[in-house]
Order: sequence, then structure tokens, then C-alpha cells
Amino acid sequence: MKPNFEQFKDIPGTTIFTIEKTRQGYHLNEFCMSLRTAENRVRFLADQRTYLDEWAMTEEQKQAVLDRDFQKMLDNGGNVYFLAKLFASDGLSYVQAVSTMTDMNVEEYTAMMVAGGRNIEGWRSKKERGEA
Amino acid sequence: MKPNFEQFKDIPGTTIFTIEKTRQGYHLNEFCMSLRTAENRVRFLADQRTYLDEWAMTEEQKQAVLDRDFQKMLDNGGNVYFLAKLFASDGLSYVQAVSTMTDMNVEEYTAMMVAGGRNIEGWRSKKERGEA
Amino acid sequence: MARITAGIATSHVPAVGAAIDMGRTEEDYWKPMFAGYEFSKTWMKDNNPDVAIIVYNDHASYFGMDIIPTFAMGIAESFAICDEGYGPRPVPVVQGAPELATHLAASLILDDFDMTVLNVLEVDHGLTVPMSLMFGTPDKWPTKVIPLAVNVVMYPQPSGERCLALGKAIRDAVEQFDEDLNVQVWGTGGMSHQIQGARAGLINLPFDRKFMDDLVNQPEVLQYKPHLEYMIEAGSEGVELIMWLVMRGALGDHVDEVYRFNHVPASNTSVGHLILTPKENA
Amino acid sequence: MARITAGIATSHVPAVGAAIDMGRTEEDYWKPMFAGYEFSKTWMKDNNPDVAIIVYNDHASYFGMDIIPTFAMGIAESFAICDEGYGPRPVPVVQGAPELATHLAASLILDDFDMTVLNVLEVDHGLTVPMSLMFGTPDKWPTKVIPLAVNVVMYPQPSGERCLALGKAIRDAVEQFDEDLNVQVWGTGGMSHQIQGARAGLINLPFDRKFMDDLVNQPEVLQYKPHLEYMIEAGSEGVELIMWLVMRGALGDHVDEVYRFNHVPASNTSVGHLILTPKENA
Ligand SMILES: [Fe+3]
Ligand SMILES: [Fe+3]
Repeated sequence: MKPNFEQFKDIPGTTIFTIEKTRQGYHLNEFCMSLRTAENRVRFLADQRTYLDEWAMTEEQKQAVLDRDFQKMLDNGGNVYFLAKLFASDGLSYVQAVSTMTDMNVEEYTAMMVAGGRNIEGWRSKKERGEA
Repeated sequence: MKPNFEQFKDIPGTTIFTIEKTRQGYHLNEFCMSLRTAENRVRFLADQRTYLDEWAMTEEQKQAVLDRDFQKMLDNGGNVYFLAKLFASDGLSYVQAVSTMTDMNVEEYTAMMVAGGRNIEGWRSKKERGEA
Repeated sequence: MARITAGIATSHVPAVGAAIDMGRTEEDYWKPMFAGYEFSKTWMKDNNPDVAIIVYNDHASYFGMDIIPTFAMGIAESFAICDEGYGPRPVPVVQGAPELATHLAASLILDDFDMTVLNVLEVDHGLTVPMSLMFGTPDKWPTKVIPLAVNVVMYPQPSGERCLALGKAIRDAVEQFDEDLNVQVWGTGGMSHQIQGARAGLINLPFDRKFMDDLVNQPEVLQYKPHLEYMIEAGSEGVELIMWLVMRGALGDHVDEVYRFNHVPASNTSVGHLILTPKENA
Repeated sequence: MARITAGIATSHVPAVGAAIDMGRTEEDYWKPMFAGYEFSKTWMKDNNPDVAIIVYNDHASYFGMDIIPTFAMGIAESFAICDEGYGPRPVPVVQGAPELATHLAASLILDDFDMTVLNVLEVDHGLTVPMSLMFGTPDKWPTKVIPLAVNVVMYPQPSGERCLALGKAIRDAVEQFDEDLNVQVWGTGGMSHQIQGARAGLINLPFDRKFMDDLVNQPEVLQYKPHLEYMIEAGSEGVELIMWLVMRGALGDHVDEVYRFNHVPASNTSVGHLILTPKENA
């Protein structure tokens, strides 16, 4: 069956990690994987730029890491489970890190979750939202 | 379909490498894999016993390696493609190493191969050969 | 012969592991969620399996970018706990079941499932959080485990049909194992959640409830649900629910629903949990 | 659209690579074997593919004991050459075809083949010796390559039916790729050989010839040949021949036999080689 990499593009505010993105995000995600040891976390946090320069990442990927711009990391081939190693190194929880990709701060985001989460109504389709 | 690990036992002079043998031969084969770098080959050949003691192999496996008893390595979970890294470290070709598992010396074995190889007649079944 | 006596489904939220490990289960935020597993912990004491086949996914914790198997089975003696960036969870090492696992992996390959065989594997929250929920915090896990890692992170994930068929093949293979063993199959992950992008925090409780109903009563319909539908309706990470189909396939055509629990939220996730048993003589 | 224009089958004996690398191809022992590939090298010049999908097996050179995939596909930009204990073969790095490879791996997973996806892979003699035989010793390989590694070393290997079906699915997937590419599929390994135990050196030329006949004319029969039969009749390593079935499945129902060659021995092995093309309008 022919793979359909376009089918995901109408989902609003969502980046689907495809086999194509494993090529684009390879070095960024491998950098994140390296943070699974305490030694590497210490070394990275002590001198982030030097550590990042050890990886064949694009400058845009490196800058997104330095800025902790998780949405930009997604746009450049990152996958959130890899990025989790980065925000874990910063001592952030999933909620703390994930909320930065939304238009809410962490308190607002947590309040939304406790109230039952983001309602899907209006969030099914970019076309429906007038975004496409 | 139920796996049949017994079906191979009637083939004479043959050890089939099964998923069960990956458990038995794990450390022996991993030791062999380590010889894929020149540094490790040098270090192994310089002090074989010390190198072997870094691996969680059985004493019988270690002794078989020291003796270059390839048949005994097979009996203890080794697989020939792993063992090839060991005889490659010794500078032996496949023919030189493989012939040691037969009742021929390397000249006789090579002559057999040039003459068309081992004839299968009589080599299909242990029962047929009176070995089982 | 070995037999499959129950199927467990449960979400495997990392923050749930952290709450247990940090002793926060009595806090207001967490208490209602953990209360929902009290029945299950008691039920497990009475129904402890010899082996649990735990269908889960690795979250970039052991497998990275280099190698991405669709279905991988751990056949080792034991499985260490991953460091996911916070240090490894302080839980016991997971004990394997090499004899059943080699039989099972071999059977599945002979049935034309293209398994990847793992002699080494470290397991992450996807596998350990369900164990903590069902067993609490023992010094040693009371059951042996066969980890079955499914790629749900990278599109294309295995189809729903393939996951259900894998479960059926697991059932057949377990029944052909000569030793008399009590085996459970656990499907983990889900329910609705999305942990990335502007749409993060999506929860769809009607979808989750319908999914549970269908899983119990008509899994054959569920197998044709397109992955795109999970991603739209249950969030980008909701597609983890295909792992529940593997568990369901292993239980046979008809099941009894022993227990059901739902709770929102745990961290970013809708928590769902089922205990199912194969219907007698069905 | 891309199309499969030919299938190549050839043994991949490591000593053949060594003979090439050490300049021994004119020696009495080797000359008749290499003479048999002269036609093929010329034919390849006239029929050079844009991409060759090379079905081969790793011989404990990249994959070890830790992880053993049944089917694994390399989607990287390039593939380095393994050190198999003698130092890496002095041949060019193998260039990948990431776009076709990602399309292909994704298509196969959607068709319920449980592929393992490889973003990193080093290739061994199983892949490079066929390239040397077909291309000689260029500074740079003239074609891009998609490595498809099959487990043939550990029982259970994938079934003959599965291998033939994989070939058919590869054919469908290639034809759905939008770019206009000339694609070949190569099946490597075999023919009869056994490189271990007291029975080492086994050769069965009648088996090899019948296998070639059946592969050309009635592969649908060959797919049911039990692996035990290969092991008994063609030696423990003769089971590599199932990789030729993948190639054959990719060519469609009917083929033309462009070339055939047989030679005994190369090291411990019976060398077999075929060039097949899909029959027009068949
Ligand atoms: Fe998960
Ligand atoms: Fe081979």
C-alpha cells in the first residue's frame, strides 16, 4: 500500500513523526538519546554549545535546543520521546515541557487538564478552523 | 506453528543454530563479535586468557577458544559466522578453519572441494549411517 | 499446556511512575487515579500469572534512531530498567521467561510474523508503569515477563488487523507450549493523549469509552479503524491503543469484563484500564 | 513510475571477495569462476540500474546476538563496510537510496510485513561480494543500493512463502513510487554449502540445478520446500537460497532467463548465478 505522508497535514497543531522524519531528525534525536546517562547530562548542561557541536545537527536544530524551543525541534525532525531526554535533563516534567508548545502557561495548561483536558471540538481539522 | 528443534538432530555432522542456541552461546558469540576491531584482535592475541576472562563465558567455552576447537565451540552454542571473527584474527581462511572440523587435513579437504565437494550420498541421515 | 487466563489493558503514563516512586500517590491530584487500581492489585494477588506477555512500546529509551523494529520480543533472563533522563526508576529488575519466549518468538516467525529477537533489552515506563500499577511496590516482581515491543512512535505503525492477528497467533503459540503455565497478556499505552504541538492536552473521553466497548464486544470492527482516526480523535499519541488490540486478539472471540476504570487526567493523559478474561467454552 | 527491470541471483562467498581484493582472479583456482561473470559485467554496463535492492544476510558482522531482525531495510544515505575480522574489504562505501527506501519500507509495513527500519547499517561480504562480481573494481559503485537483510543464520528463518510474498510486495511498492527509476532486485547467498561440522564441504549440484530450474519456471512450488530439506540436501548454509525467492517474487509470474552460470568450488561453496528479466506483458 502506498504510504500517505500527506494525510496528517490537516490535523491542527500536530506533527506526526514519520519514517521520512527519522532521516531529517536523525542527529537531533541521537543527541537527545545521548542524554540517557548522568555523565552526559552533566557534561551537556556544563557547556551546551560545545556538547551540541559534537553532533552533526543543523544550526537551526542546535539553536532550537539552546532556546528549548520544542515546537521548532519538532519542525526540524525531532520526536517528543527523544526530546523528553532533553527536558528530563532540565528536571522538567512532561506537563511542564509540553505546555510550552501550547498558547497556555503551565498553570493554565494544568487547569485545563484537571478540568478534563483539551476538548476536541474545533481541533479536528485545519480546514475546519480556517487554518488551511 | 510449534517450532521443532528436534528435526535437525538426524543430520549427520551438522549443528543447526537455533533461537535456543542464541541463549546458550550468547557470551561466546559476543566475545567473537568483539574481534571485529583491529585493537581488540591485537589485545586478544597478546593475552588470550586475560581477554577471555572479561567475558561471562563458561570455562568449557573459554578452553575451546584457547584450543581453537571449533566443533566444541559449536557444541557450546557457537555459530560459525561468529567463530569466523576468531579464525580471521588468526589469519585463517574459511577453508583452513572449516576443514579442522572434518576428519581431513586442509590439503585433503581442498582436494575434495576441487573434485566437486563432499558427495551427499551417505550424508543425509544419522539413522542411515547407523549413527543414531 | 500453557494457557492465557486473562488480558489486562492499562495506560502507562510516565508521571504515574514518578508519583509512585516519589510517594505522592496519596496527594489530591493522584489519589482518585490510584484508587481505581486498588481492585486490580487485589485481583492480581488472587490471579497472579506465571508469565505476563507485556505488549508495550519503547519511548526512545532503548531503541533510538539506528534501528526501529515493528515487533520485537525479549527472550533474555532479565531486563534492566532504562534511564529515561531522570535516572532509572527505582523498581526491581524485570525477570524474563526465556523458555516460553524462545518458543513464542519461534512460533510467531513460523506463522509469518517477522519478529525481531532481542537477547538484550532495557525496558522503560511503557512496561514498568503497568507493573507498578498492578503489583504496587514489591521488592521483587511476582511474575516473569516477556516484553513485546511494538513500534507505535513512527508512521507507519503496524495495522490494526496485524496487531489483532498477532494476538491470535500468540494465543495459539501459548497453547502449544508443553509446560503448564498461567499466562496473561497485557496491552499498554493510550488512551487519548497528545503531548506535542499546539493541540497538546487533547482528551476525548467519548472516544476512549467507545474504544473500550468495542474492544470488549467487537474487536473485529476495531481492527479496521485507520490510524489517522486515532491520531485525529485520540491525539497523536493515542495511536498507542493499537497495542490493546494485540492483547484482545490473544483472548479469543468472547470475553468477560472483570473490571473497568477511567480517569482524567494523569499528567497529559486519559487513563483507561480493563481486566478481561476469556469466556469459558467460547 | 519506478519499475523492476531485472533480477540477479548470485552466491556471495567471502573468499571470492578476498580473491578480488588480493588480485588473485587470474590464478588457476579462481579463473574459471570469474570467467563465468564476464558476461554479467558486460550486461550490467548495458543495463545499469538506478537502484539495486540487494537481499542478503548479515553474517554476524553488523548484527550480533543482541538484536536479530527477520527482515531489516537500510534507509540511510550510505553504508560503511564491515570489518569481518580481516579488516574491511577495500571497496567503495555503498550509496543508499533514502527516498525509495523510505517509500519501500513504509509500503511493506502497510502491507503487514513487520520490517525493521535501519537508519544505520554496515554491510558485509553478503552484500559487497555480489557488487564486486557484477561491477568489478570501480572507484565508486555505479548504482545506489537498498540493503534488505534477512535472517537466515538462526532457526527459525522466514518461510519460503513469506520470502516470495515479500518479493511480490516489493514489486507492488516499487511500481507505486512516483519517480521514474530503473530498479533491480538481487537475491544473494547459496548455493549448496556447509561450513561447519564433520559434514563440512557438502555440495549437491543436482539440487542446485533443480533449484535454479524451479526458481525460473515454478517458484510457487519452491515456496513450500521445507527449510529442513535445504539443510539436509544443500548443507546447513544452503538455506540462504530462500533469499533468491524474494528476488524471484519481485519479477512477476513469468521471466526470461538471460544468463545462467554454475561453478564448483569457490572455497567451501557451489557458486550459482542467474540473470532474469520479467517477461513482457506477463
Ligand atoms: Fe506510551
Ligand atoms: Fe552467506
